[in-house]
Amino acid sequence: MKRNQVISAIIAVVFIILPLVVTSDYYRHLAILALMWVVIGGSWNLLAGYTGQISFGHAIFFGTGAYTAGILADKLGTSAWLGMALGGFTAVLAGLVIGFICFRLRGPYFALATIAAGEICRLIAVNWESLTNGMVGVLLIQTFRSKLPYYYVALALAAASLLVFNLVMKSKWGFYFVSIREDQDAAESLGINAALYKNLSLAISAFFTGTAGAFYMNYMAFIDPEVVFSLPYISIMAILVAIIGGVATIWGPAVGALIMVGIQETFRSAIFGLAPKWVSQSHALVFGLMVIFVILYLANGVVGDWPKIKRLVVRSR
Amino acid sequence: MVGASMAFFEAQEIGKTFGGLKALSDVSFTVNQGEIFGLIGPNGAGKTTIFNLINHYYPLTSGDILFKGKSIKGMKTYQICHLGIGRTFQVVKPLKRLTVLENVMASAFCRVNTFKEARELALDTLEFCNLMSEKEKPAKSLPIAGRKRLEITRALATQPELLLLDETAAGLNPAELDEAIELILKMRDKGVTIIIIEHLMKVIMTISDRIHCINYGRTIAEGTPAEVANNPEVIEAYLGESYA
Amino acid sequence: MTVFFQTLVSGILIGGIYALIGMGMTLIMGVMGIINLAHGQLMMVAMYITFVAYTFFHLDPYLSLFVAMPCLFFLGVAIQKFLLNPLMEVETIIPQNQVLMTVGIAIVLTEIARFIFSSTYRSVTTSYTGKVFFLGGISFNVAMTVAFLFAVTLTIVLFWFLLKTDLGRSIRATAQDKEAAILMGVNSRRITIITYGLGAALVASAGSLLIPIFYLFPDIGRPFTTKAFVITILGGMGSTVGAIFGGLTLGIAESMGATYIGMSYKEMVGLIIFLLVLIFLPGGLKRLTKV
Amino acid sequence: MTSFLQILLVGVALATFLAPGPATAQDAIKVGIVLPLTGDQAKFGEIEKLSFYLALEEINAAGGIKGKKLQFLFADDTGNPEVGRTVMEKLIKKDKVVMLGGGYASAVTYAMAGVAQQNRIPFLINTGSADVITEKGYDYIFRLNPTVSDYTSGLESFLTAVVKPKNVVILHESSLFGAEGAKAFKNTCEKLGIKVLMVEGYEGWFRAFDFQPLLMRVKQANPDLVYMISYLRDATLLMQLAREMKLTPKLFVGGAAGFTLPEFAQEAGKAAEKVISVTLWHQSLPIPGAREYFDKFKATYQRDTEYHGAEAYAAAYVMTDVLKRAKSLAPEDIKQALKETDMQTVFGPVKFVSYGKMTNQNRLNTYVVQWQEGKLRLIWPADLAQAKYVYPVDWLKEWGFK
Repeated sequence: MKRNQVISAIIAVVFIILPLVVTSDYYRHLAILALMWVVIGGSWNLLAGYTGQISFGHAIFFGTGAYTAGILADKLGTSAWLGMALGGFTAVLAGLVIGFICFRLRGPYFALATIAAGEICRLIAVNWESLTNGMVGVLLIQTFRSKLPYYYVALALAAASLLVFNLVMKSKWGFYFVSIREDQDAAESLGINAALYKNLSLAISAFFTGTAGAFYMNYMAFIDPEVVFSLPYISIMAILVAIIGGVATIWGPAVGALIMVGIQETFRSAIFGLAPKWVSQSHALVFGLMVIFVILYLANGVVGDWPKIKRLVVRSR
Repeated sequence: MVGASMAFFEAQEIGKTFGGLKALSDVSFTVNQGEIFGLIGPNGAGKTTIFNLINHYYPLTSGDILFKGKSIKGMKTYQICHLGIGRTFQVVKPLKRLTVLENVMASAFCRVNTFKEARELALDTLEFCNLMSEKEKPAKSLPIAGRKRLEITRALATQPELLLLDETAAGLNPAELDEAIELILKMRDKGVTIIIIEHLMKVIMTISDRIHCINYGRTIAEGTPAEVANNPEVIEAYLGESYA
Repeated sequence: MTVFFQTLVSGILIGGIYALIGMGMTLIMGVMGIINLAHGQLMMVAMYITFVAYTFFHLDPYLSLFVAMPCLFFLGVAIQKFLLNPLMEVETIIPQNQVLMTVGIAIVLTEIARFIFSSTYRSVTTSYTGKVFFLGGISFNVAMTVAFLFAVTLTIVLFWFLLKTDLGRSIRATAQDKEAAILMGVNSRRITIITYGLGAALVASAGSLLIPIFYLFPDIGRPFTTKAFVITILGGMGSTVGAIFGGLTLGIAESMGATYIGMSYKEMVGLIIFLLVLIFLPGGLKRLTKV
Repeated sequence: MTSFLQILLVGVALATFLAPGPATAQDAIKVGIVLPLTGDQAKFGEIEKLSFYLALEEINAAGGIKGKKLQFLFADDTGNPEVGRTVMEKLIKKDKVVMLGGGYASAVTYAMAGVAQQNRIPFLINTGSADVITEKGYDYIFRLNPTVSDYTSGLESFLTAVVKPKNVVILHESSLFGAEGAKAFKNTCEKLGIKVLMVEGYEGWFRAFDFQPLLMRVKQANPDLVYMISYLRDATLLMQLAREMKLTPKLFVGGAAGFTLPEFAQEAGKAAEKVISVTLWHQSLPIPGAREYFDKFKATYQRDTEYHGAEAYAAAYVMTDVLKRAKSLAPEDIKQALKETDMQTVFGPVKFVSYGKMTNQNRLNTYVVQWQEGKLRLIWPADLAQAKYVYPVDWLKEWGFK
């Protein structure tokens, strides 16, 4: 216990100092994105990894949060930061609706329903023009020109999410979530209100994803339905972040977020400009190849498969 | 509330229909507090269906179920567990990737709220069920006897007043069987009322106070083990099977 | 009334092609119990094959059918053999990793297409592109009518294959009840491989048929993947007859939605029907027809 | 074998790393131009990029700017706002461009304008036309082309004087450009007393293939005028199907964009004949240099150009003029110079004014063109017309049915 706390504290200090050492806006930008994905990956992990409800629709919550912040700022002229405080709650509302519909279904059917729900949300955002501006999206001007404030907000959010996930998983709720994942029927016969706890898990997951979405609105200052309700680049990315890091581990998604954003940007920038330009055009291809690679060889993620990786490395020496 | 005249547990003419097919019709029985009540019948007679109806795994088609004088009809599975009716599954459903201790803790949370209390309750229950040595193992690594025992331990950790045991002895070797019987009697002595479904006549005849026998979804006999064993209908229902 | 019938005809014609897409998907879903989220992308690959065959070898799209279908069959076989089947042995917390794998495949196929052909819109303009003929005041798009007829023919051939050949029967058995089929000695691994190939070939045919009507670009696969699983759930997983009904239902619903609600709501109509069926009619239309 | 491969890889990597950038990188003035070079709208991007090039060569041949060469860094927004913002960011942060140009699709341009404003780098838009782009009060955003609601100003008099339609159906692609254009034209019609029977939007890309039910509804509505705001593919498909379905209103009018591209006539064939479109420019207009630009473009690239190209070509000259006048290459100075712009270009006079909610917006007249014998001819206003308009039109004859 003590040792873990020390390690957590060291990591926290490193991340607090990091942007003061790294002054390049580009690297700070990557760090901000990575921290945002720590939150989203962890949220997905709570619902899917721990509670066993595989969602292909986390873009719903991300988009709802982002649009909450965006619409408040665009239509009512409030600060988008107010939206960030509220984004999580609207995402929870969306989550309860989704839960009401999709939790009637189990396993692959639940997954399918979340895909459909995600697509419906995207289409609503496209078509409800008076509210969302449709395909035009919401455009704001950032509050800060420096990346630093955004970095620390993202860091705080990531830290808060990890803390909450950790606390939840050590509590009765955590036990219940995992029990539902392992066997919903057994869980119910052991006195677990599966419907309630699935919705609780969904609500926490949606809250953090929505807050991350609202943060994205603040930070990127532009959203449109294709970006924030994207199946591949939000919903699937959330899954990948969690899987590559390690499903059903607290630190897995966090590690996964750093890896995914790192690799993606490495290729997007054509290995920092060293490689020819076509490498940068193929970054989406690399994204896809990574999905395949990870599922084939690292199905339990870097954290989950760490013993396996260590063994391989040691043996090869 | 619980009057003396009130039965501890009562099934009143319960019935279940699956897509037009009657799986169970008009089965009634009462169970007294502190007894071991056996439920027997050939394969497919509807025994597990009764359990599934009691803990509302399926909704009742007809009839009513009373626990301590109150109807539990329409209650959710988890509510029934909180009321004090625990159950095990014939096809065991361990929480595979959790350790034995964690399995039991998950159910202990039914009665307590903190991690510490749940752990204590779980350890006590494991001790009671003689499963302490296995507590750190993942549930999926247990052999069948261990899994069956875990199933009981888990149900017991929800501190039921009534426990439904579904074929907890099936697939066990003689030594394990004796341990299982010992555990069941120990639970009864602790004050848990038990309804048990069992295929092994040796087990059910020795431990049950009373036995209820069904076939094709209908009651065919009820009484003490000796009465039921000598009932011609019961013998007929079983003969075909045991000699097949 | 004319508008209604026009809408109906448009819906039925496109529904026939949707059925083709859905049948491939339903076989895959039935046999493997997974959602193939690369289905539309396989179609996209077939469309590019057809496009290349037309542009460089002046092969009529309807003839390219016989090039695209075998190509996609082998692509499907390779995918199943080297990417999906190995996952059966991997134990993970997330049971849906085969589904995720198909997502990965979908992205890779799309991006390879983008790499080779760029995002530029391509089209195959044949002599019959944009032609219509009239029948009782209703206009029939020539290319779509031909595609519909091809779809019907292919469906008949597929049914013959599934009902009359041993291999077909094994596939059907596996699609309907996997465990029973394995017990009866069906080699499920071989069946999954062939089924995925067959599913890919079926959706390839849809691609070749659609190319005179659609513009082609790498991202065209995604909406069709969505349509494919909507059709499959509508019809009932594993049911080929269901897929036909599902395809027609979706085609008509979309068409009606476009006319009577608004063209931009077309997609949503399909998805909402999908959710309703998923929730209120689990098992799909199959349940109603008992086929 | 392995070692050979390794050497090769290292060699390639080194070569890319050490390869000198463009020779003039040091002393050139860098301007970023963002256009759709791939994707749905690539055809428009292409015609604009070629025109930018044409202008660039002339400008540098004439001595560049204050002794330095002008350099355009082209970036591809792929028709996607998110990509557009990313490449803008890269041009500003990494390439350190002094100003930005381009901006094709309204939705993309709008999103990109945010980046320019945020980073306070002047952005001269030459095509993105939705009103909202210059309504936000962004002081670093300037627009050379008229707004979409002004697109039909030239058409109005043609309608009132010649066609006198009683009613109209408006079909539009439903992105920002089409939606705003449709709204504006609807208002125009109501102002002119033309009854609007139907306004129908369709999604701008692949979902738009099935126009038959839509056109059947139009046919039943039987309007005098069908007004369409479309990009290239949808414009082509709509007209082809209208021909096939023998949909014959008094007039088909396109709202610029797809309807003036040479590819429209090539792909739609007979179905394009006698279609009228709004345009922002035509080579036969009495604007100094317009005809020369058109001819030079044709001579250089062996193809026709139209208003999009003229916008780009003019934008290149406005930038040159601004950069020459600016006190320094600091963004504020360039912004100031842009504000003071008052010049003549092949696209018409350029002067950025603020009116109503608009800021830094150039105002220009618009015109009406008609496809006649496969050529785009200027038909309105009558005093500038290059050819007489053909109206009324016997569509069945034009379409080869008679």
